[in-house]
Amino acid sequence: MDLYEYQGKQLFARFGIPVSKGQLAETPEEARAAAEAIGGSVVVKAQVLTGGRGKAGGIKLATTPDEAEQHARAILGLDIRGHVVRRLWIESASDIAKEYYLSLTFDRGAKQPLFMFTTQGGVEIEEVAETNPDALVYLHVDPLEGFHPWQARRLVYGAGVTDPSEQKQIASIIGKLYETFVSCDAMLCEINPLIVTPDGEVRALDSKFTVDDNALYRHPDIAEMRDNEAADPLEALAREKNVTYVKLDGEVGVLGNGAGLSMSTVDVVTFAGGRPANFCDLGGGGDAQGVVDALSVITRDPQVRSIFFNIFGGITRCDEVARGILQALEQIEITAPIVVRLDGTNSEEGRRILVDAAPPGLHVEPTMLDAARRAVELAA
Amino acid sequence: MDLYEYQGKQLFARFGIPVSKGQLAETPEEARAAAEAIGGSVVVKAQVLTGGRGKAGGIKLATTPDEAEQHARAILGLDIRGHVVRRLWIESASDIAKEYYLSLTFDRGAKQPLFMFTTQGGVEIEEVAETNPDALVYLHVDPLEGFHPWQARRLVYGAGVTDPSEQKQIASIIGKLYETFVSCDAMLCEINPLIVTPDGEVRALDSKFTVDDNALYRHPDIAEMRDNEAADPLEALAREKNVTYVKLDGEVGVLGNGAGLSMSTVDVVTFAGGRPANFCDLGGGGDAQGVVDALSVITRDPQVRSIFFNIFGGITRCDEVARGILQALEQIEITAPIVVRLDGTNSEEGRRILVDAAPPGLHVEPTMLDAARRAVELAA
Amino acid sequence: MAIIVDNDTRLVVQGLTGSEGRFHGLRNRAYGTKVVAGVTPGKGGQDVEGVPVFDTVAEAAAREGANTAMVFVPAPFAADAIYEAVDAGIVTVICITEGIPAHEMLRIHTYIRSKGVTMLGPNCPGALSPGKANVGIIPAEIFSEGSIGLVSRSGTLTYQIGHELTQLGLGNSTIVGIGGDPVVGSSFIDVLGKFRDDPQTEYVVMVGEIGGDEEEKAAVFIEAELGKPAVAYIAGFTAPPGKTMGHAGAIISGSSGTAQAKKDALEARGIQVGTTPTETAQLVADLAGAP
Amino acid sequence: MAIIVDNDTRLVVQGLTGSEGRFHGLRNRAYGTKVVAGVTPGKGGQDVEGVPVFDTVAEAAAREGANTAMVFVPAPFAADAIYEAVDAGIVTVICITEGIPAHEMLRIHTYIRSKGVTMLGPNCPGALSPGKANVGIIPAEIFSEGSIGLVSRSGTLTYQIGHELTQLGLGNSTIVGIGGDPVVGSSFIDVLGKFRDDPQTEYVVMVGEIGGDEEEKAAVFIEAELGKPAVAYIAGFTAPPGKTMGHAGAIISGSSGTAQAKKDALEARGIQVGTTPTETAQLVADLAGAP
Repeated sequence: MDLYEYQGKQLFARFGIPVSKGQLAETPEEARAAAEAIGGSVVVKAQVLTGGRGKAGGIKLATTPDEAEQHARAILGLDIRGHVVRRLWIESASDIAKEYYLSLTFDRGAKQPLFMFTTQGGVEIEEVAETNPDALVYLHVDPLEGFHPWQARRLVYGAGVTDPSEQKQIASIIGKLYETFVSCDAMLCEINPLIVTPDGEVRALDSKFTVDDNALYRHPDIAEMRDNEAADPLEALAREKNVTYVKLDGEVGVLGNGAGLSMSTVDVVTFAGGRPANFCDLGGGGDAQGVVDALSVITRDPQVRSIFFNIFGGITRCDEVARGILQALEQIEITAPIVVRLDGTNSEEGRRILVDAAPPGLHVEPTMLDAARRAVELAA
Repeated sequence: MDLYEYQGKQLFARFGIPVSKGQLAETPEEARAAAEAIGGSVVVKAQVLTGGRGKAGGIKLATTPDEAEQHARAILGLDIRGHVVRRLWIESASDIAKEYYLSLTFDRGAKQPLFMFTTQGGVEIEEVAETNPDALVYLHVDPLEGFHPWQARRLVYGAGVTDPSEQKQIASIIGKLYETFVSCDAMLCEINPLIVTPDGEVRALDSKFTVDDNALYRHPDIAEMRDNEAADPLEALAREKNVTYVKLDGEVGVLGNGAGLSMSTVDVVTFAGGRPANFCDLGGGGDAQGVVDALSVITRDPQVRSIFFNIFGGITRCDEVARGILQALEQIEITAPIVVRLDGTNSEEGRRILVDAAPPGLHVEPTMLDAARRAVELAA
Repeated sequence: MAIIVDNDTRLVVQGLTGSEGRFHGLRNRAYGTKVVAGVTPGKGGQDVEGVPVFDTVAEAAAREGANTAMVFVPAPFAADAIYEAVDAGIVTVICITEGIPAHEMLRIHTYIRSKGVTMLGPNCPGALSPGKANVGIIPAEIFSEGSIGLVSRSGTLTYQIGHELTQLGLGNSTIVGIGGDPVVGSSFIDVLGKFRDDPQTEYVVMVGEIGGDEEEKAAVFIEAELGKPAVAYIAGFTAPPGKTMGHAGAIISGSSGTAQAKKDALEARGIQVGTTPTETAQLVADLAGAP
Repeated sequence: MAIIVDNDTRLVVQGLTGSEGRFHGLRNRAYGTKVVAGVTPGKGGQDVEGVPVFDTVAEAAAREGANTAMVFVPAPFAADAIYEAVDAGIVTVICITEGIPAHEMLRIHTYIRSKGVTMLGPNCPGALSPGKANVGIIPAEIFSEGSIGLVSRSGTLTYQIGHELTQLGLGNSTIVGIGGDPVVGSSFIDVLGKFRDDPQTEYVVMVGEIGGDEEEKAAVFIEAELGKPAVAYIAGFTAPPGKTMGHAGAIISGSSGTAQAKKDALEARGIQVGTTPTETAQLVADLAGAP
């Protein structure tokens, strides 16, 4: 789960990482009020779960509350890389002497948290890694041993920070970032830029923060930060119904059981010349109600012109899936034709149930490839 | 540093281990007031840093505030194994259905914290270990890996606790005890008895709590719990002057440099037929002022009849020690004769300084053994 | 031979008294796996159709000689169950439970390595050595005994490919699901190393998917050290970046972890990659010279 | 030969710019020890009489090939300094600092073992291999080169016994102070094992004191595995129970850790225990057939 800049900063602040004073605003009026409350110059920042806000005009300096309101009016509703701006973070403007970069990521390959730090901040880190790799200091942390202060020193001195007060402040922020990362079950905590003000104060000016979905159960406060309105409406509906669903761009609705098989099914539709409308995983134990729920999400997508059911029964029983399909056809209006392929546990019975009922527009195919081709044909 | 029962219980309570309601009292009147405030029957418990309070009459049940006051009057001033009672803990009386034992100790040999748990509580654990060893469950915790809930289960089920509510409460207390132990840098946390009330509530009825002196710098709140008045007055004085001093029973004041050499010096005095009055370690780098401070503590002991200075100079410079002795003789009235043995760094100069000054009652001897014999003779 | 589970496996099921643990534990026993014990705290002394239940894994190990644990306890308690198994001397842990926080798994991964423990999962279907033992939820009836080692991050996709192999007359030495989470106990390389040392295994099929770089690392290992013919399949060519595709670990982060990158890495090392499960099975059949 | 420190020692002094670190670091260099670097965070780029100072141990290791670290930083920062040295690849850590909390040392002890690092201290005088290297605060001038290995929990007591040996015409292979804290990096057995494997060492003297049971364990090792004649000394026969005698580790807890128990354990294994430092040195001289 990705967090907005302001949410990440709230978590930073909770662990003692210095951030600028700010307030959330959802209307131009709220932006004005926030600017008044904060006082002085403020920055009006679009809150979207994507990068490139600055270039898209989503970040503006305002010297007066009036100006803040005007900027807010302009930024709210902006479409930034497919994300519509609905929230603004109004923040006390900072004087910037230097821009550094600090992040802590979950390194799947090394199976350890990985710190990255450079004094070349304010730009995309990939750019620094390419053009000036020596300026980027990497450091892994042993997850059992945990963080030690020397690791902060290695990053700070390794990156060539020479000012003693900066060294001290950054070392402290590094320790707190580790605490934030572990305590919040984060997959990514990025501060870019980590600024130094002209009077030598170090502060996090931005945040990029991703939390492990599997750990949200133990962070109800973070789980509540999810902005359901920002998600694709179908994906939001799917989440509500506990259906694993990812919206894609095509016309063939896809439903498989198990993540791997479902991905493979989407691939096979593509290789057969079709365009999948979605990824949808019925899960390991899919019962009839699960089938109904999944179909109700898939068919809500107006682009869907055929539906491909690809089931390999293991724990999932194919007869149960067949019953679910028939039940769904009774409960939901489904106009798109459905192609079904059933194999594995109780597949014969499942096929028999479908063939016996023989609802209109339902096609049973013997193999995954045959079924994919048929579904693509039907969507054409 | 050993804590009183009530101090240990305060720390227990801080980490969520259930204890009875109670109040401290230093006078019979305070005991009455405490009993009134607590209400119902109370137990008046002598607070001393030794065991055997019960047998010595240091723990009494009082059903009324009057009775509490009477008991307090009787217990205050009691001498329990050489400890005079100056504080009382007035605690709500508990009905006891069962008495268990739970402790977490710092196992130097295994280099790991060690849990011990048994349902045979309320008696000395050494007794259980001897008479009923199978009833005692041991479990080490890897200090890097830390505590895991399964360890609590292993203790609880291993000891044969069968009541589900007890299992749950004790498992929770075990986890909290580990947290207490590590968070407080404890060397010992013992709950004996850990009681179960007739309505099935589990509570710590006593506490034995020792904290690592070397870690007190990071626990100022615990460091403040030290009762300087309870210590031997000479040891308290020594602590104040930063002198490493342990009071013993004899007549030969001993002063060495380094813990091992000082212990060896005490031993040699004994083997030479004398009785050492104290252990005193000048430390590794002893300067003249250190010598003055140490002598001022040692000579405060009226039993001291001779003083044995045993210095092997390494970092410690013998000339500096010699100057310290002369300085002390000027500043403090020292009537006991002093026997000095100097070897190692600058020992020749040190001896020369002493021989040149030749103050009355000061004897320089060539070896540790010679010096010990001389000091013993002089004390006779 | 076979790997990870076999006739020497003595299984303790952590969570045997739960509905899933019971269903699959008994199913594993029906297959012939030696299911010697269950563990459910507080239910020690009970039994599940004759399988004795203990309060702790230590007891199950001491009393029934359990050497392998299958973890079926809910995610919030699963990490503790894994530590318990390891500390009780269990040498193989197979965690079916999904949803263990990734940070927990970082610590567990580090810990089990230091103890020399083999772990599959979390979020894995388990391991099946046809004719010997089945530990987990793999439907054994699809597979037959043979010389092909199969290792996969996915359950149903594995069944699909196994099914196609069976239809081509090919059998398996062991089918291993390593799990679909970002951090799992065993990497592809760990399992490939075991297949290398297993005389029964003559060919290897690796079934990967988007996310991470384990397939890329495995490609290097296969070329340099496996010493047996191998074929691969990768799922997720059409997955969009930044979206979790069912498995917590199946996510393209930025530009890393794509199916194409994995395919390229494998092919660069001379390893054939099937585009569909059917084609993949056929590639194995061609190698193995099956009918 | 000799053990722990020798001509191959390349020493980095953590806390070289402090007064004690400077004094002893330079003293060690004057003795002939290769003192290649110092580390003081924030003072990188300076030097102490020609010894370059770095901000981190990693730099000292990379730039000057340091393989041994001497820790002179204050107790609250010493644990971190030890971890830093270990993680920078230092293989021998000698911690002079005293007062490190015992719980920190539990973790460090567990950690260094897993990394194969040799550690002396905390609260130790260091190690001296006469004629080769001196790392720590042992006054080298008292000792001469020879065949007697000396291991001790105490500094000055070691000097006393070393002094008596020298007066009897006997020299040392290495003098090792393991430290007086309850948990130290190396036990007597660890050091005795090194003496066993050291051809220069022909006889061993072990100087123990009250507290813990390392001397008892060492007695078993000496009898079973040392294979060289050994003599022991124990300090603290007259120490009262429950009192810390100067060293944090020198405390009789209940009835365990007494000098008498240690003496009995040693004598039961056939190891002679001297009653005074003088007698102990004489026992060695008798064994070694010195004049």
